[in-house]
Amino acid sequence: MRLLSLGTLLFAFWLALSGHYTAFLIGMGVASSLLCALAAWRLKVLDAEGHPTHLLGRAVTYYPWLGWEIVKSAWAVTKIILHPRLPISPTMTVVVAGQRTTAGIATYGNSITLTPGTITTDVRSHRLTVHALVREGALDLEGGGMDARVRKFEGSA
Amino acid sequence: MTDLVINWASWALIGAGSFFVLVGAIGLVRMPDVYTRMHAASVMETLGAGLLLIGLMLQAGFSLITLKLVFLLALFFFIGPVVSHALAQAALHEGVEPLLHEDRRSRLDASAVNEGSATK
Amino acid sequence: MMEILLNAALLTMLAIVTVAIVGQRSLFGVVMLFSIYSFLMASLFVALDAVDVAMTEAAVGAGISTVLLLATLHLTKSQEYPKSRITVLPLFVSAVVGVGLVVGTYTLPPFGTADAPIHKHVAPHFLANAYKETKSPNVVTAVLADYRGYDTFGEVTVIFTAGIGVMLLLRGRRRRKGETNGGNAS
Amino acid sequence: MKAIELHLPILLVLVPLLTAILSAFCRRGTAGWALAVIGTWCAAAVAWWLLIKVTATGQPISYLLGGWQIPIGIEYRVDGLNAFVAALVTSVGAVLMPYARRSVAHEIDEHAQAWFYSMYLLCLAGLLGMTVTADAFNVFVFMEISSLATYVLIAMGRHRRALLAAYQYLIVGTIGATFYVIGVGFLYLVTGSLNLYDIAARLGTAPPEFYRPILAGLGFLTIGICLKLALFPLHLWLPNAYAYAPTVATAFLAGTATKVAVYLLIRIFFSIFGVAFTLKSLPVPEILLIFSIAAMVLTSLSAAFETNAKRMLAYSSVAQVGYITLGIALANQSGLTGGIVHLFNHAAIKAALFMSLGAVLYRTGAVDIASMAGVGRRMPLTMAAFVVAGLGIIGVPGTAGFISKWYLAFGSLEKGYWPLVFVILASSLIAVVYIGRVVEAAYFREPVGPTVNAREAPLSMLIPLLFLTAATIWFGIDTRWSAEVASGIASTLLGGLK
Amino acid sequence: MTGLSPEQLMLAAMLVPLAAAVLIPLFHRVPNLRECVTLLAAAAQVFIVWSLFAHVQAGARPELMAWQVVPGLALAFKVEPLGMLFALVAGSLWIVNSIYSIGYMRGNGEPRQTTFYVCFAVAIASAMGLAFAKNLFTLFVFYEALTLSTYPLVTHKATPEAMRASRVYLMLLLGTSMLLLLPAIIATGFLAGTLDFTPGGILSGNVSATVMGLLLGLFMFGIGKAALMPFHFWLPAAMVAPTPVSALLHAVAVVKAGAFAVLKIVVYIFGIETLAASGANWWLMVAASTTLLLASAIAMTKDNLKARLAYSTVSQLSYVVLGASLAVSAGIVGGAMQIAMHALGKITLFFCAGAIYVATHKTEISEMEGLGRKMPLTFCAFLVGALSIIGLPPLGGSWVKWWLMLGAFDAGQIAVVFVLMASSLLSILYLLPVFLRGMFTFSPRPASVGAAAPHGDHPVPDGLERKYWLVVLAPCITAAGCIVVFAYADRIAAFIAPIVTR
Amino acid sequence: MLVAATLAILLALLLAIVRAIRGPTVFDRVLAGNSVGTLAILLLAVVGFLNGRPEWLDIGLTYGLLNIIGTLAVLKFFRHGDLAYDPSEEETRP
Amino acid sequence: MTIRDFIEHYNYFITIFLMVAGLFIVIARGNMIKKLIGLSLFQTSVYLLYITPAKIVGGTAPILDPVYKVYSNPLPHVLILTAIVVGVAVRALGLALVVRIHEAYGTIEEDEIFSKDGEP
Amino acid sequence: MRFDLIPRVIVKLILPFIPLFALYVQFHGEYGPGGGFQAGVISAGMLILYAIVFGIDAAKRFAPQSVVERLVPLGVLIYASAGLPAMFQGRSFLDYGVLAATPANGHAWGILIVEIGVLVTVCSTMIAMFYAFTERGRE
Ligand code: NA
Ligand code: NA
Repeated sequence: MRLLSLGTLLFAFWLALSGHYTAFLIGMGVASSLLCALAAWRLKVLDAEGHPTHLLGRAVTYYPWLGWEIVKSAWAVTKIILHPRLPISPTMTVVVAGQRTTAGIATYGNSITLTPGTITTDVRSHRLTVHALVREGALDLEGGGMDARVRKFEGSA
Repeated sequence: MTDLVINWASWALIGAGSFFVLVGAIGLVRMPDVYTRMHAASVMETLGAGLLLIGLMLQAGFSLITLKLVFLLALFFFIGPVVSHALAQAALHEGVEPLLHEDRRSRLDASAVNEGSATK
Repeated sequence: MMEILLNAALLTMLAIVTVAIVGQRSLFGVVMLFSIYSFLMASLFVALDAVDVAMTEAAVGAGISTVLLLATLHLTKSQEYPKSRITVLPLFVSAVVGVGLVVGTYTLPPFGTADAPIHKHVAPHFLANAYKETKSPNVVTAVLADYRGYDTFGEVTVIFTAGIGVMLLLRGRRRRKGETNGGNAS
Repeated sequence: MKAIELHLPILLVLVPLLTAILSAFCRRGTAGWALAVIGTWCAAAVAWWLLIKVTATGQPISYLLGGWQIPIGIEYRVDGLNAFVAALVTSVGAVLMPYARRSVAHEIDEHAQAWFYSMYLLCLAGLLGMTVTADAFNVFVFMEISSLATYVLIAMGRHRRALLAAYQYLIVGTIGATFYVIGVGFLYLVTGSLNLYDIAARLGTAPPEFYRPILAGLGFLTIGICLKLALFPLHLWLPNAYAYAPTVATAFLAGTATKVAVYLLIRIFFSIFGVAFTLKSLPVPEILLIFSIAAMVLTSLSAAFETNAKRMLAYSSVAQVGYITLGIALANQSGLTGGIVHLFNHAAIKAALFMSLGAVLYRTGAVDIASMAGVGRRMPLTMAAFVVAGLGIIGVPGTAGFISKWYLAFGSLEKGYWPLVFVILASSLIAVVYIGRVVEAAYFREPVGPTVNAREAPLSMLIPLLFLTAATIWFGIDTRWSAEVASGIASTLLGGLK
Repeated sequence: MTGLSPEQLMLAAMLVPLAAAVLIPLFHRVPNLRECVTLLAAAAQVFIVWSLFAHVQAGARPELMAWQVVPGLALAFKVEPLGMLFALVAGSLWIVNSIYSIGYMRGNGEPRQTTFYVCFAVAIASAMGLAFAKNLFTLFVFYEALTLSTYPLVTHKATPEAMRASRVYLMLLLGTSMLLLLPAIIATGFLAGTLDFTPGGILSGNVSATVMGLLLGLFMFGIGKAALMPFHFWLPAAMVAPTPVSALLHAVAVVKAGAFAVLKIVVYIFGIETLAASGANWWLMVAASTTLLLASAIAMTKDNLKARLAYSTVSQLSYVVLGASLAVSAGIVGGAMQIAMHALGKITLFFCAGAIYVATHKTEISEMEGLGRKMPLTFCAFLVGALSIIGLPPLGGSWVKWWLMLGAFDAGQIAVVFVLMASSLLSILYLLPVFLRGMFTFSPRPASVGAAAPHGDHPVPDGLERKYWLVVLAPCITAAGCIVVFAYADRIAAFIAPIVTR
Repeated sequence: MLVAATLAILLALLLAIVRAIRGPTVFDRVLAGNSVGTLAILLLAVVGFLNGRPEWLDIGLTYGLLNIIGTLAVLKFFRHGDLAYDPSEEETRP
Repeated sequence: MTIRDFIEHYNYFITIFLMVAGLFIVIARGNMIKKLIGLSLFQTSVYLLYITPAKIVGGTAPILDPVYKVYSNPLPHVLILTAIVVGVAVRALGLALVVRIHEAYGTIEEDEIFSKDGEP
Repeated sequence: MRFDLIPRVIVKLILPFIPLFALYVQFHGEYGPGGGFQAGVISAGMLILYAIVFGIDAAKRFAPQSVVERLVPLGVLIYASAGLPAMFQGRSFLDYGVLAATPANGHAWGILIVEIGVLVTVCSTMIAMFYAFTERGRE
């Protein structure tokens, strides 16, 4: 099932890249997509982690939110960078990831890293070690707002 | 009319993107240690690159080029944080000590201190 | 104008990176700078309208070379190398080569002119007939795989040679004292 | 037959190349060896066929790869000179092959043998490709095929210095090849063409402002090729490379690799730039002459002081290259004939010398001159071959080496450089010293170490060795296929470009 | 005389020794058979060369074009009187030397005898090729072949001393030939356009006097085998070799090849008229005279018998060069005659020295006091050889002096006459004492027969000459030869003379 | 505006190179190298539009993919000292 | 030399500088990896010698499109594609050799190796 | 919980797209930049990335070393095979014109085959080299 969906996705990717829709190239596209899907299957990356079809729906709401978060924090970091005194207060902290699945934890960790000002430096079990540019950023994360969002995205909340 | 708006919006986005790219690069030079520099770089890679690419998408209109730009953006979006994460992790592993204003890694429990991966 | 400026800016950065590589004593630093060098070079190739070359340079410089260099650094356990003594001979030799190159290039047609000999002979044939003769709009591909397909055959053979060579060198059993493990060479 | 004849030029390269590929699929050394024999012998047959055909008709054979007309596509053009060189290269390989089996089995790990033969065949194919192509850039591609294969072949030597030698050669060889590319670049920039003969034609009409790029091109090509052919003082990579490479590799390379580089130099000097440009208005011949003389004398002296017999012969090779470039520098009928014929003679002689050392190595495990004590009595035929080939290096009359020196000396006199005659012969005299040292040890000292129980080399090694030794004598007496052909080539090279 | 044509004889003369060289190693394990091969071949050789001589004397000039190597460079053979003479000497002495060698090698229990006989045969073959060479190239080929084939003979003992000596031998001979002789040949070919030996020479009209002088120098010093000072020391150095080898070097082939080459080049390349006209021969006369006297003087200082003989050879060879340098026909005849006469005389002396060594292991003249009474035949043979070399009638050597004097007068070089006289005197001084010491005791100590010799050697037993009869027989034969040739000298002169009087 | 973007990216490139040269740690260089990669991709995209041939985004995608491989290789290298290190080995250890 | 000349040949000058620097590293440095990198710099800069003249200002990449008339010269591109591949082959082989040399000698500094083998 | 969770998850996610992109580059070499070589490097890159994240043994299970090593010569053979048919028809080596009814089509096919040969050799060589280098450190 995942094989088929991945194959379709890959073929769509091909079509998007190609731009030359001759019979030959489309045929090649089909063949290539199948080949790659099979390869993915043999590489054992075709699991819930590697091909999370079930998350597709909720991604529509999660990613725009994340985008806005990125804009906000990027602006904050920009102000710091351009500030003559460079007012930083680097802080390291540990936050708990409440997600059930590894994909969820990875999404959480990635989201933390994506938002400028915080970086996930380590993942141990359900604990993420985070480096923040300013103390407030660390405290924000400790507050767990993003954790909840990701849990909702994952479908566990 | 719509064309004009899109065009203006596109120029604005490209301009903003360029601005954030530059800011990120300035941060890359100004920041005091590798971890803080990473934050600056992520401004460049997320907002800077994102706005720039979206601006270009508006330029391209609805075409395959836009799709390719989307892929590019997706690439940044998925891979950027992985690289940053791996970089920070490796740096900590190698014992590059961050300049810290405050270390709150032991806030959850005392035993976590030894488990922490910050030090060798 | 923008073309020339872009070109000049990238060239200047290349020169800066090169100076840094000459002075750099940390081998990892050298590897990273070399990777940057490749990216800049690739961008420069794009600026010079050599897109296939750019793609290849990026693939080689940023991909393969970095991985192989890292593997070598690991296997040789080397990170820094000692300061070398400065000798006159290398400087002299390099300078002579440089002078030779300046002499050779100085009377060549200026950058970007269309009436240089190379644009008058052979190349026009490719641009005019490639699509007709090979059905490939990318003239570089047409020349690479067809008009000069034999060169490319040689090129594949070069890769093949290097591949077998590396395997011959590294796949065998290690000749080291106290080694009991026969290695996994079949 | 007709169908094959049509494709001879490409078959010359394709046969060793395809057998190399097949050999890479093999795991057994014997299979690799069989393929190497097939590849080499077929190539030799093709090369001689070409040589006979070209000398019979006097017309070059052109082969358009991919069917594209020149200068659009790549051309193979076989004339007397490169057919001669191809015949030489393949013949050395062909004679070496029966010898190779025991030698390789002795020196190379079993699992690596098929790949080793693959490398050898690639090296052969590369050298042949460089020889027959008429495309300046294609030369580079095949130069790199042969070079890469050579680096690997050298690194397969058992001593750790083999690795170092291979590395050093890799550096130098790559610089040489890059210089070559720079040179080709200049020529391309001023002519827009890559076909050697098209370039030659277009250089004649190049505007005066391109004089300096052409000059730079000539300079870079020359230095690049001289690095490859190990012209003094650019030879430092060679002694270790030859000394520590496996015997088969050394014998093959000593007989062929530098020869092909020399061929390239001749081609560039005479066919591209023409005698008029290169050799009259510039001091190129004088410079080349000085370095050739230095090579002949100084590296011969190095050989005389060497304690390892293989290294000694390697230095000798550098000296002998000096003779060949001397012939080029003289640029007159006798001199050029001497250079070209020495190309041929030295290949046979030096291959025989290295092969006899290889046989000694096979039986005793060492070729330090000291450890070769008494080997002449244990391996009489092997060492007899060494002595005869050694006489060839010295240039004793009745051996092939004498013929070369005769022509070179005559060429010097024709040019009015009479002191050069003494230099040529003085260098030969130094060869007496270094060959004599081995002979003394081999015949007049008591065997020590493993030599005590050594036996004569196995027949499969001995027969090729004796064959080459006989060739050393043969080509000192019958010169129809050496000096006569060389003389014809020389007059073509000189005549076409007066 | 035989059914063979002169051409076939000529080929046989070169191939028979070569065949022997191939056959000898086959009988490596059976020494008697091996020596049989040598002796048979040598006997055949004597027959062949004398048969050929008969033809040549009758006016035949057989030719053999073996091979054209490259245009202008051919292996070709032609018999003319000078070469015939040399071939006669070398071919005839081979058998004598072989007989002697067998006695010597067995008497001393020498190792590597097979190699010895092989090399010897190759050397003879080379000498034949040299003698019959039609052009300079062929001459050079066999000249080098002779050097190379005798090199293993010089190293025969394989002691460090022998190695050193053989290095000197090889380097000097090869060195002079490659650095001087070969350039001279190349230049000759370049200037004259041919390398063929031509009566009257090939250089006339082609070169200036200066170049002629230069070429003469290259040729004369380049022929290291002629041992013109300062390129003479290979000869004393080679004394380390066993006596049969010394005999080969000094009498049969090697130095004779040098002397022969000198004559041949002067006669057929320069042409005596041309040479005399150019005046380039003057310095050669000086060089030859200097060598002559200086080597004689050095010979006197040597206590080692073979060393003394070696310097004697250096000196005697200069007679040939001197004869050539006179550039008149009498000089050439004298020089040519010296080849034969000196060969007989010197081989006798060496055979005697070897016989003494085999019998008593004595090498120093001072050790030989009174030995003559133990080995009377040997010492008598020595006396005959010595007198021939000194030039006293009725021995062959006297004719040489006669012709050379004649030549000196012809050339108007009175100084040369004095040189010749002085040299005779010197040779008396260094050769006769050996005999005298052997026959009479001069030691202040009463050194009666059978008493301890000066160096504490064991007493010399009786019956030595009977025990080692083979090594004593050979010198007796050659000593007799010295006497016999005295009678035939005029025929030699008549045989040679045509080459210089057209 | 595209020109301005180009200039901004070039300037940013220069700054990233400065960081790569100054280091001081390897990780600074890796970071700078990665940034150069990102900037090069952006530059390609912008220049593509500037020259009117935006199809060349393929090159950008290639850069992106290879940049990741290179950078991850470096980091893997530092994390485990070995490119071939297998995380599952870690798991099976007691 | 006028400023115009300088600007017109700026590409060449930088190219030459890069080549010379690469060559200098190869000759002057004793570390074998650094040498190989120098060699790569040298080779890579040679590519510019070919690619620079192929460019025509106002032209575009030689991928045919009815919109454009002027294309850069494709032939040097092809040559350099081959050269790049050759370069990477040499580099890979060189690195493999360095690995083996390290195993054999325990170092990759030429000076140390020479002193171990006792010869220049 | 396994090590390196974030890279593992994300690499899994994007991994299948890499070879597809490579094949896209491969088959569109006639229209845009790239071709066999670049495609080969990219697909080899995929496997190297996989090996970096999931371990060399996993990579070798997917692409066994002996297979990879035999693919190296196979690619060259594929390349040559595009040039051989012409020789049997009395045309030059690598004259693709004979591969199809019309010369132009023949050349298009020739380019395609040749590029596949390049892909196979480049990809397998890069992987083989990577294997060779990494296994050297693990003995
Ligand atoms: Na972040
Ligand atoms: Na392409």
